[in-house]
Amino acid sequence: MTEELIIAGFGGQGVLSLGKILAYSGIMQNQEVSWMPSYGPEMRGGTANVTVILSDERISSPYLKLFDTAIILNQQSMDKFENTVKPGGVLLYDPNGITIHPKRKDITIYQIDASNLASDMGNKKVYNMIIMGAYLKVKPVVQLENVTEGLKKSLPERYHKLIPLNIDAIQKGMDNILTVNELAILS
Amino acid sequence: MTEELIIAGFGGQGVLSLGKILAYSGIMQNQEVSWMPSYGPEMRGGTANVTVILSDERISSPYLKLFDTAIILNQQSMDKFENTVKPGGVLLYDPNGITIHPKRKDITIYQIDASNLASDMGNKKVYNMIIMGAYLKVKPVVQLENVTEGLKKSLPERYHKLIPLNIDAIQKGMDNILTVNELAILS
Amino acid sequence: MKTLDIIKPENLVYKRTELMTDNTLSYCPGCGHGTAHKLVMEVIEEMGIVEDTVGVAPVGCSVLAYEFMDIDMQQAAHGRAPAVATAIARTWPNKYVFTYQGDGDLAAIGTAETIHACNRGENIVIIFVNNGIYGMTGGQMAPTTLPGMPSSTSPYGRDTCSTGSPLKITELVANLPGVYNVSRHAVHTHKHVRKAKKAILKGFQDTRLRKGLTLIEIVSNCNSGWKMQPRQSNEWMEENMFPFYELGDIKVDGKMINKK
Amino acid sequence: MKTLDIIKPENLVYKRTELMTDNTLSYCPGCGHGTAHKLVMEVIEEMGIVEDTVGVAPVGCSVLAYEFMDIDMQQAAHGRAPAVATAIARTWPNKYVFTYQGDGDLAAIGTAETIHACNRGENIVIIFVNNGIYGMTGGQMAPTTLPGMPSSTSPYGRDTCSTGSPLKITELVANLPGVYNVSRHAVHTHKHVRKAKKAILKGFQDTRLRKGLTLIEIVSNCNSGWKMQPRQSNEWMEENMFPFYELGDIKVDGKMINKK
Amino acid sequence: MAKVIGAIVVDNDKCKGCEVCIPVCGPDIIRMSSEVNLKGYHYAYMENPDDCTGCTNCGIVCPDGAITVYRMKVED
Amino acid sequence: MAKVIGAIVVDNDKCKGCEVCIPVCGPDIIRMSSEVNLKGYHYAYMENPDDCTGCTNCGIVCPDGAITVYRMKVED
Amino acid sequence: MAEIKLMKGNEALAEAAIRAGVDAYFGYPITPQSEVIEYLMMEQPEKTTGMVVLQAESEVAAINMVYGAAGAGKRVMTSSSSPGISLKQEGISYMAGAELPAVIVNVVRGGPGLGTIQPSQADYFQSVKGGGHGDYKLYVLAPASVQEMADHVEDAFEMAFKYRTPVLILSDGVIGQMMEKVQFKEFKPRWTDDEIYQLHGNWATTGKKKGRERNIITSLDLKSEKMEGRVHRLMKKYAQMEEEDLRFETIKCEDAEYLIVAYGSSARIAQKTVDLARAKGIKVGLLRPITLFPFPKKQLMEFTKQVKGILSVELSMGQMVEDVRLAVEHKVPVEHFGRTGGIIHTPEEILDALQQKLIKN
Amino acid sequence: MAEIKLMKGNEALAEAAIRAGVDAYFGYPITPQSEVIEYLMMEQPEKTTGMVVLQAESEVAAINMVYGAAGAGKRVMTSSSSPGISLKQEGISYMAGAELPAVIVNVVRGGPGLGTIQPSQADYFQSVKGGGHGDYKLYVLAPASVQEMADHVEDAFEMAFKYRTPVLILSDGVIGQMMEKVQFKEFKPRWTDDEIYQLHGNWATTGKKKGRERNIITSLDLKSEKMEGRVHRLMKKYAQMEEEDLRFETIKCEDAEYLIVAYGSSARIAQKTVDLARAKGIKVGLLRPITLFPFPKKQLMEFTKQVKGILSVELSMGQMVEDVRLAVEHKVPVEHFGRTGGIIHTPEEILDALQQKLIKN
Ligand SMILES: Cc1ncc(C[n+]2csc(CCOP(=O)(O)OP(=O)(O)O)c2C)c(N)n1
Ligand SMILES: Cc1ncc(C[n+]2csc(CCOP(=O)(O)OP(=O)(O)O)c2C)c(N)n1
Ligand code: SF4
Ligand code: SF4
Ligand code: SF4
Ligand code: SF4
Ligand code: SF4
Ligand code: SF4
Ligand SMILES: [Mg+2]
Ligand SMILES: [Mg+2]
Repeated sequence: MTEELIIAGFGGQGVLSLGKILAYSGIMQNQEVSWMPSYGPEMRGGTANVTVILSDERISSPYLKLFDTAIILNQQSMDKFENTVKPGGVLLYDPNGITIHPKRKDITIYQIDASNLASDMGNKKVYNMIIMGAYLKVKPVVQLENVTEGLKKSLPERYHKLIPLNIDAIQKGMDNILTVNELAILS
Repeated sequence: MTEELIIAGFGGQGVLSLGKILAYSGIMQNQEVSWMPSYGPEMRGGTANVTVILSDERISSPYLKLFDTAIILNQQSMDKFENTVKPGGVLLYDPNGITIHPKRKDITIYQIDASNLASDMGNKKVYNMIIMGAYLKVKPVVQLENVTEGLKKSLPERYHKLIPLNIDAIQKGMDNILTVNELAILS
Repeated sequence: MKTLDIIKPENLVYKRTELMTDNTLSYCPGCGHGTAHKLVMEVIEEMGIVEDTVGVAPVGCSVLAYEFMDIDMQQAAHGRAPAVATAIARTWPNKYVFTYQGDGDLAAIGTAETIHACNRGENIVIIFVNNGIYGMTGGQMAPTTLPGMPSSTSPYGRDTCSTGSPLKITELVANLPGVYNVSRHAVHTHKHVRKAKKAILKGFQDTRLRKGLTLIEIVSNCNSGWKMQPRQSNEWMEENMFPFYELGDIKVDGKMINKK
Repeated sequence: MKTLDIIKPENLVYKRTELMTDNTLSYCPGCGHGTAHKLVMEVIEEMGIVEDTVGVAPVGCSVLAYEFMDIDMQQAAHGRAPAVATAIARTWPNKYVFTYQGDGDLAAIGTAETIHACNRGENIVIIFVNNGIYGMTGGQMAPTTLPGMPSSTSPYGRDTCSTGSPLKITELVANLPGVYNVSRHAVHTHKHVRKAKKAILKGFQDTRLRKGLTLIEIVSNCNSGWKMQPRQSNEWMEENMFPFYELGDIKVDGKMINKK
Repeated sequence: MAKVIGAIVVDNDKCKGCEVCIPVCGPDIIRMSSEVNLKGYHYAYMENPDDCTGCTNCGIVCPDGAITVYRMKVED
Repeated sequence: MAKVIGAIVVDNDKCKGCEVCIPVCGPDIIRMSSEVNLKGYHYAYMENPDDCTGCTNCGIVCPDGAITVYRMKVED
Repeated sequence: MAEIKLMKGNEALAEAAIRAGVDAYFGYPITPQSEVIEYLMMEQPEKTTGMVVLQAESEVAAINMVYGAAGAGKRVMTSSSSPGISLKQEGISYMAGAELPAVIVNVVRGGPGLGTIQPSQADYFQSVKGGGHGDYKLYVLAPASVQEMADHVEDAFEMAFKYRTPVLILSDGVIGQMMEKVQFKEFKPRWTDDEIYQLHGNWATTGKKKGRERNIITSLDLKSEKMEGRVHRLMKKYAQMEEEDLRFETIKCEDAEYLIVAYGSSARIAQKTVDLARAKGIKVGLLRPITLFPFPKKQLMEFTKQVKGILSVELSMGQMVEDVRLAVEHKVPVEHFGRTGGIIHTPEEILDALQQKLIKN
Repeated sequence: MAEIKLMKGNEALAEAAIRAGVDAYFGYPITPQSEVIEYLMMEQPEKTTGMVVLQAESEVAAINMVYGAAGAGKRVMTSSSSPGISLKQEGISYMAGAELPAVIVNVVRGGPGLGTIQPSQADYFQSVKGGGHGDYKLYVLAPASVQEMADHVEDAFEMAFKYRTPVLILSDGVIGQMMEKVQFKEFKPRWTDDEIYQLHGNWATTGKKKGRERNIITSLDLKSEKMEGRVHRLMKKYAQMEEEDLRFETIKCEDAEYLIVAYGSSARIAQKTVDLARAKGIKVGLLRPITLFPFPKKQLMEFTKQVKGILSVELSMGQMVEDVRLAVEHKVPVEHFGRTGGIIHTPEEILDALQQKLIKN
């Protein structure tokens, strides 16, 4: 199994840490992982993205142009990454702030209204965990217990008490994902 | 005609300017010339030397290991340069302060007691012109009128009034050179 | 009266100077760099000297100043803006030359260039934006970082025993005879902005008179580096930066201002 | 009494310290570098700290100091001795570390390293030999060259309009809180030598107490660069250098000395 | 007696929602929108337009030059 | 009364003839040789050895460390 | 077995430095490597191992601090990125001349000039030919994974002290910024003072102990004869490095008809190209130099008996390709492919280039 | 005809700068090139042509002053020697990146490190491969006489402005310190302000005139696509230089069976070797690259049809020899001979080496 994933959005949306938790979860189930962020000053109030690879084999290139899955959290990222999903792949996005919705027919497209779900939960910080849940629903690349372990590894000790909340958020994401465009034949 | 010459002594003895005046004199008679000094901090209170080449042809290497003539003005320079005179060549030296006199038999050796002659003339600055005179006596590579021209070129205007004194010193040098070891056959 | 009735060209009393380009500033929300940019451009516009002005941008958050200031500009290597400006001012003696530098740029790597341009009394204006941190590279400690202040290279607060006290390079260079005007300002309120602008104006006017070097420090915020919201950062700045970096004139017309 | 009767080991009252090697000094006749070398070595000998002392030589006439001082030494890149010393002192906190630098080295190319080592208050001693010129390279102008003073790059005398005023870097760094002792001396007469030695001794003693940085400026001659005979140069120094570079304590035990 | 009234125009897309303009406004006129602009920022707007004096404070301090200020005299 | 008398030894080959030792000698004892040493310098010597007090001034200021100073007390 | 961590290359390098018993780090922030000093400041090794971590006022100061600590017998390192490394060239040349052991890390970004902060390998020439002045070389390690970012620290210090020479770890923005699994070796204590006196007391400036000559650290020899001797001594070391400490890796080379030569991040990407090519039936192998100096010259020459052509793949306009050409003495065609300015080539692009430049021709 | 003068290479360069209408010189003293700034300070061109001459606080400041003046459309130059040039590498890389025309002179001394002040050619790699970071090259002129020290100044500025690129004059202690005859060209006035507006108003920061866009001098492109474009633009220039502005000289090559390749002072010395060899009946010719980049690659390849072997003679442990090898594609044996550390090889030594390495083998 190899999953090549890009997560892209605003700096403050927890894009990088979502990727990191995923990668740690992969490690927990003995996979090879790589996590390659975009970096630099364009991150300042701008966009951030990270390429995550989970694989059962040694990972060669950590840097990719095409992805199995794209998680897209703002319009700029939609503009940039819609076309990088491999035919037959998955695009998951938060419709909030998206003005031009994805149009591709050769991929499966899902929505997760994570912004509002996070508001509902009364904690903006779980935003990225809701996304994680939606993602795992359609791409169960890591098991939930490994995510818990991954969270433990990537969060400082003093935040461990928040892990149940995060798991709730993941559940919320799993429960609320919406299929926009089911790929019929191609995959 | 090509003359390859080294002049070596203490920093204060006018070694470099003697070389420069010779080179300028060469230019006055349409020769090719080069003047290559030793340089750097070892000059500080130490020795100075300059390689001068006068030639009717384009000069290739300005830097030499062997010379037609060596003019040697202190013991350190004697130690360093006695053996760089080509067989059949000329070594001219000021015996003042020389403790180990040159021993070579395959070259012609001259002395010029320029230190004392300069004292006699009451002007230490003409020291190097006395040397020049002695040198030109045995190696008339440049004509005296070209030396006068050379002096004009190399001295700032305000010192031009001193040219006659310098010519006198050259004469003094010509008149007082002593042959130490005349080369019999070799040359 | 309806708002729409007021919004007419003849009632216009403030808008962004035309010497600021239309490009979106690359700065974080509320960052003083933007305000400081505007001030310099307003002075140049008001003096009508755009045709004879050359700016020098540093390496720091304001590295892209040339994208925002609609004037001829050079982007200098990190810390070397005063050397770059020196050369422009000397080879074009009738131009107005200024540098725009951060505190890492001016007071760390550029210390020698700063001190010697000041000492030679180059006929330039230095705009020195001191936010007590390396903003651009992610909030590392600068020579100007306050004691105990956390940064990404002093995560437990600046330890002056090991890293020394914050360097008041502005006071340091004020002592040099070549330096003509030195003052320290802020740009987070309209009152501060107005004072700062006056000082900048005087600096450029003194350039015209070939009086020598004017250095204007602007104590500013770095929300990202300080990890604060903009308004909070401005309050923190007033409470913590201003007591250490006292605002006001330090040297005027070549004379040190005596403070009690 | 005959001279020969006096010259007996038991009557010996002064000889070159054993910490000076037997190598012939590379300095010009009468150059103060030699005397300054002796002083530092005498202090180290008297304190008995040679096993724990590391010196840092500059680029300048004293680049070869390690040939003359019989102690462990490093030769630093031009101007960087304070950085080199910083690292030695930090990684060997119980050693005595000093730099020996000229004015071109310390006050021109090394300005940033000087200021920041001072500002951090590194636990080192800086011996700063100010002869107002670049001796080593043939007498070029230094930041410390006096107004009107000729040099090979200011052959008609230093023009302060174009090159600025002589930089009193010693006074400049004295203001930094990290700096513990600062004083200015000379070594051309026995009286001056004795005072200078006392200051150097105190510097090394304060290193032992981990008090921070001591900077000792020695105003000295450069016969070659000034194109004077040694005695003449010392007179010229008294007449011209001393009025500008005032001798005496500037900061002692962390406190600025008030001069009227 | 003559009275001065003012108004501001915020360039919503330039505004970065930093709120630096709020504390300098004497009459406390400015608030942040609940919507976000293209860049994801809540932008400033006149909550109490009638009290604006056109003093320009807000414009002067806006780092992003997002505010234009108008002012006119009206008879009371 | 006890009197102090002194003497200096100059290392002729180390001396560079700078004359810096001359002005610091109160009794004006030092002069320069007419000969030069190996390096071409006139070197210092005691011209009036009897007046030397062994004060060490000359040794202290000699940049080249060429002077060694001796001193002893003698009864007057 | 040691715990598996997920870390950035820069962080792994910093952690490895603490564990390798490094005595001091001096550096100045610059993207994309500021995590090195940030990690160290966060970990505060000063309180555990006693390692000194200091943010210098500039790269010039930092490299000269490295000079000082190295000259005093300590394990010392610095890191920077391209423009900062250029500023360090004088200091690096001094260290090579003075024969000082130390580790310098360059996490390369795109140049020339301020360029871009994105990854690049365009500092190859500077690294292996000598960006500073004079006749010298650095031992150059090129990590291609986060694990190697960690492992190379100890390797680098071993070489630095074996040869008394500065060692360069030539990384890039990809390797520095990416996170991967990494496992660390056991903690290695810092040398005690006594160990340093014993190990390095014959050359380092640790204070002149009774019974030994003074130690001098210098790169100066005013006498040319001595200076030439110094340079010859350096050259002998470099020859020994070629003999004893060359490192490289071959991947799927056994039956290769075409060879890709690539190091660092390019090697990672090219590895995927190898798979893509083989999927298409083109037998491609990868030779990854782990040391850039010494360079696997003989090994490349060996391959000329086997392969039809060689493609040098680098994130530059063609630098290592010269060394490849010099190595194979024109026995097989050697071509270059690379992107520059911070653009990272894709495995597909590389395959296209290989086909166009070596096969279709 | 112009007057014949006797001058040092350094002085001739300085005088030529005044006469070439150079606007500014910024430098810092270092042996063996301090005569450049000393001559300028003595001549006071500020009072005649208006040329600015300033002693900077360091080489780093000097190169950045050059950046500033060049970016403002002025003819500007600096000079230094090896350690100082290493310090300038960041600035040089910036200038290449920002496409600034200026002239940098390196009067090379022996390295690495502080080394020696005696002549050397061991900065070849630094000069032609890029001592700074990133993908760039300099146009490099190598004068071999005092006359060329003078002539190359104007040539260098011509190239600098033709290509908007920094140009390096790579000299050495021999050429800088020796005196020879020299004749100068006519004075060329400095550009007036109006001329600069006309010639360079489309890119230089001369103040934004009405009706034009602002001019920006920068080497930064945060967007990698733009940065790659910038580098490609540079590479196009370098290709054009190879086409249009390659310079070299051949001496006694018509019937040569062996070829010496040497530049600068080595070429002078090797010229004598040619004579010595021919006196012994060995037909040796000399190819002297005048530009080191671009390098006479094609010409060398041509010679492989004629000669039996090539000896690269340089005052280094072997640097240019790599370019010679790359050029001749291993068609004839290529050997290196050189001294280092400030030692200058003699014509006789070179002949010995030629015989041993190329003939006897
Ligand atoms: C030679 C060099 N060293 C380091 C850097 C990395 N760098 C870029 S900006 C910066 C610090 C900027 O801080 P400051 O000058 O305070 O400006 P601010 O961003 O805070 O406005 C550094 C260290 C660089 N680009 N070049
Ligand atoms: C990087 C570098 N720049 C310049 C030089 C040349 N240089 C050697 S010594 C020196 C000046 C020394 O002057 P100072 O520090 O005053 O010492 P002094 O010789 O006067 O004692 C210079 C510029 C150098 N060696 N290295
Ligand atoms: S990082 Fe700091 S200085 Fe830079 S733009 Fe953001 S707030 Fe301003
Ligand atoms: S040049 Fe000057 S500083 Fe150097 S040794 Fe001579 S007198 Fe002393
Ligand atoms: S112009 Fe003055 S009153 Fe009106 S909104 Fe702005 S700050 Fe408030
Ligand atoms: S100051 Fe400007 S950018 Fe900030 S909230 Fe107000 S209008 Fe928006
Ligand atoms: S010891 Fe004193 S009295 Fe004797 S010679 Fe020296 S200075 Fe003169
Ligand atoms: S001070 Fe020393 S070197 Fe100078 S003359 Fe006296 S003894 Fe000789
Ligand atoms: Mg800052
Ligand atoms: Mg000096």
